[in-house]
Amino acid sequence: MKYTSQAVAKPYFIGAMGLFVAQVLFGLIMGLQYVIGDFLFPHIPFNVARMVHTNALIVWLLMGFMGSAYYLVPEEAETELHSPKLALILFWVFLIAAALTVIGYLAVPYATLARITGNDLLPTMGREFLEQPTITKIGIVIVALGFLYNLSMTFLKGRKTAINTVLMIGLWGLAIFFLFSFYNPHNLVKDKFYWWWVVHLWVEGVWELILGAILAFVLIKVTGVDREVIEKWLYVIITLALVSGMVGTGHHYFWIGAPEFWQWWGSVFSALEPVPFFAMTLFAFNMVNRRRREHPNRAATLWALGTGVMAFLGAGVWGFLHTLAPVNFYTHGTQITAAHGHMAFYGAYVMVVITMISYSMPLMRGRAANSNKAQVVEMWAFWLMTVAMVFITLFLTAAGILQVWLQRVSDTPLGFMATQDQISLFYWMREVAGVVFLIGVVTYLVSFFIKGEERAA
Amino acid sequence: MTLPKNIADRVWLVMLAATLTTWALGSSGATGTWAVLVMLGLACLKGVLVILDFMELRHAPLLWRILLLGWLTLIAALIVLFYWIGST
Amino acid sequence: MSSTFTTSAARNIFYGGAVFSFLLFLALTFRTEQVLPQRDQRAQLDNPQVVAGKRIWENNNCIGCHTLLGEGAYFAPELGNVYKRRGPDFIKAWIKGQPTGVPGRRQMPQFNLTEQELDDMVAFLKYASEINTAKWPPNIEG
Amino acid sequence: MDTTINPPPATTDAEPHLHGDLAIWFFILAELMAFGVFFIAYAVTRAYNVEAFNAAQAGLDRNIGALNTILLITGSWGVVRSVQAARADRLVPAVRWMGVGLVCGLAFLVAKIFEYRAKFAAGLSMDTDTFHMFYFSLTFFHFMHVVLGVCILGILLLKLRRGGYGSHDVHGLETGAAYWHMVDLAWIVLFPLVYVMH
Repeated sequence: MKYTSQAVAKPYFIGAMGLFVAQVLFGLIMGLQYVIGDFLFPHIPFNVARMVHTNALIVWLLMGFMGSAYYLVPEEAETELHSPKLALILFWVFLIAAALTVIGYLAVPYATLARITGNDLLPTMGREFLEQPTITKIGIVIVALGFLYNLSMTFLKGRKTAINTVLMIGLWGLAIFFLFSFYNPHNLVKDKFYWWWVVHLWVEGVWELILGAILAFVLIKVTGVDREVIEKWLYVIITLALVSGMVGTGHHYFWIGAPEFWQWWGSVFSALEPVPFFAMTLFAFNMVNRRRREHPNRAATLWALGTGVMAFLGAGVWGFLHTLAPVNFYTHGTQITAAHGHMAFYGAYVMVVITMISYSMPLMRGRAANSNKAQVVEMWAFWLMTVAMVFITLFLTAAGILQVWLQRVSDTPLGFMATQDQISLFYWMREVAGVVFLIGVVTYLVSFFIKGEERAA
Repeated sequence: MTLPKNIADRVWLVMLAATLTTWALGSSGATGTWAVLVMLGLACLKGVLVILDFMELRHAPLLWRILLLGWLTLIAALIVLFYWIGST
Repeated sequence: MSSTFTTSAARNIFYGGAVFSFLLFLALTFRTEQVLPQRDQRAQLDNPQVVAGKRIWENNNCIGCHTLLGEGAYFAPELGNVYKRRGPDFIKAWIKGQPTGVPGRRQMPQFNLTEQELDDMVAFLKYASEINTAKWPPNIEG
Repeated sequence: MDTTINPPPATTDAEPHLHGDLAIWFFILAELMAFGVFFIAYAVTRAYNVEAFNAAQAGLDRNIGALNTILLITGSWGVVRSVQAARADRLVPAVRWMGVGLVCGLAFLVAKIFEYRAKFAAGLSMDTDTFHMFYFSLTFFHFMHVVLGVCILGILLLKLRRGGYGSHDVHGLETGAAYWHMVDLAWIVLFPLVYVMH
């Protein structure tokens, strides 16, 4: 950690981990509600638990990206952060806004929350992942602008590197596409069409730039391979990501009323979306094999390699599974989508934030890496979480295949609830895997508090 | 007609001829399996010339020749296959 | 492999490829906006009930459990074609009758909608069911 | 058919060398994959409704298609000659040949716009029927590539005029040329497939 102002990343990472635990807990609640329908009803109905689960995920990933950026940009730009004070203020604003929103979800019925937060003035609530009250959305925009101002000033006055450039493009893109969440037309088709400009162009567009930049930064530090090689590959990978991801948005436009040419464009381009993740995995393993130093933080290296593999599996393979229009016709809106969602989010974005935390936390606490004992526990956490997530995905995929067969493909289709009863076995198994995942998360958090022989900073 | 010295010129002339032939075949309303094969053959010829001489992969590592010529062969083969399926 | 691989070329290709893809996407979006009027039943939006119904759908976070045209939560049935599957009266009776209280069954909260709001919701679901979704879902079960 | 009608390779070094930046070759492969998938999708869909495709295809203007093919081939040829001239430090011919490439590219765009206007005037569009969906999708996807190609050739031309390229450095020129040849290669397959074969 070359610059003292990089330490401002620590609260962001701690906040991110806190929300991560909350997200997993509410995930477990929902998992149980899938099999015991009235669990915690009416106190926490399913839709409320889901809002907390999905919103907590997005907020803690954003916090993770912000923390990573606050750590990475000064070091890359070789200059102190423009204003650490502003960064801390924005952290508390963001955390409090998120906390208030979650309390709002839990304390009052959603319709009441909409009324008391004046949603009618500028209605943006009630859409998946964008359930936050309009005032919270405005708060997010303010925090994002402050964050981007702070980083851009740092970026402009320091050394320009490809990693910083790509990260800043990704973060500015993230803020700009979020503005589409304020567009909520009466026309349902246009509402959904531009809703995807927030969701898809985030996770299969600009977030892949952020993912690439963070992974490249960690790989340079961990492998010692010279910057030139890694930055060339970074540009190739993110170009593949944008070229395939941009028009790849079409795979969401098959069945929502958009013209039918999207079925061809969406299928062709989204079929190419696994290519950047495959290139990223190749790139990560290649760099680690050609490493020129043995970095003491082996856990961070494991997370970085894991990110490549799981991103390719979750986002690439499981995405391709149901991205072609003729297949998607049957799997659209089934558990197959949920399976892809889980492993893609975990493999691509959860793991890259954890990679950055694993790499930078020891440095912010004054040592190159945690003790050997702590790293072993951390690696246990890696395998517990990753294997548990693979099983969650496998169980949901099995549930999805059976659901597609029973409810969509068979000549005598079952109703929705009848089908759900048939696949409840997989929901039970998914819940067990979810508990194992929580154990993995707790193990990961514990690994930060395990003492052992100190390593030189 | 002496062949022009520069390889690029010769390749250009061959490709012009191939294009005009394809155009003539098309205008004459040629259809059926043989017409498809001839046109695809001409397209492949042009493709090979572009890959080897215009893109200068003739002097490039073998891998790149395999990749691009492989792409051209695969596409042509699949097109013939599906045109054959269409015609039965 | 003897070939030069420069960062400047990779960066220029990134900028070129990104702009190219975005323009291509904008062109397809422009084309979509031209064709949408023939597919999205926008005439029904003149009926204030449909507009009010969409607001009620949003304010009660129905998307938190249901899918609409296949998008949303997978906890409860698809409602994009429920108007065709069940008809208006069933929908109103079902919403009024919730929660069922059957032990162990998935529960839908009671939203205390007025008669007018129920009619608005039905109008919105009718509108949603008539959008041209390229023959999706595969069958009436949705 | 003997296609090896060439004198010893222009570049003296015998060791195999890829011309143009490796990054552009990654994207030539990616683009060819995208075009390839589109071509196969066209062929597969046609196999299942041959009459409809043949009927709709009859309405296409084969002459403009052929003209465009000739334009692109000539454009590619011009760019090859330009690269050869630049390698030999004959900068004035290099600029002139690049001009040929650029003009052919622009002519292609103009011809294509006229063709599209005629189609739109006839009330045809991407949503008329499956054939026209493929026709417009494929040709428009290629059209955008030619637009980008013309921009690239324009930049190369300007840099050539400023003496940016020569025997000391043809790297950027070769990279742009490789991309332009890929655009030509894609059209070479697209033209017979969509315009002629039935």
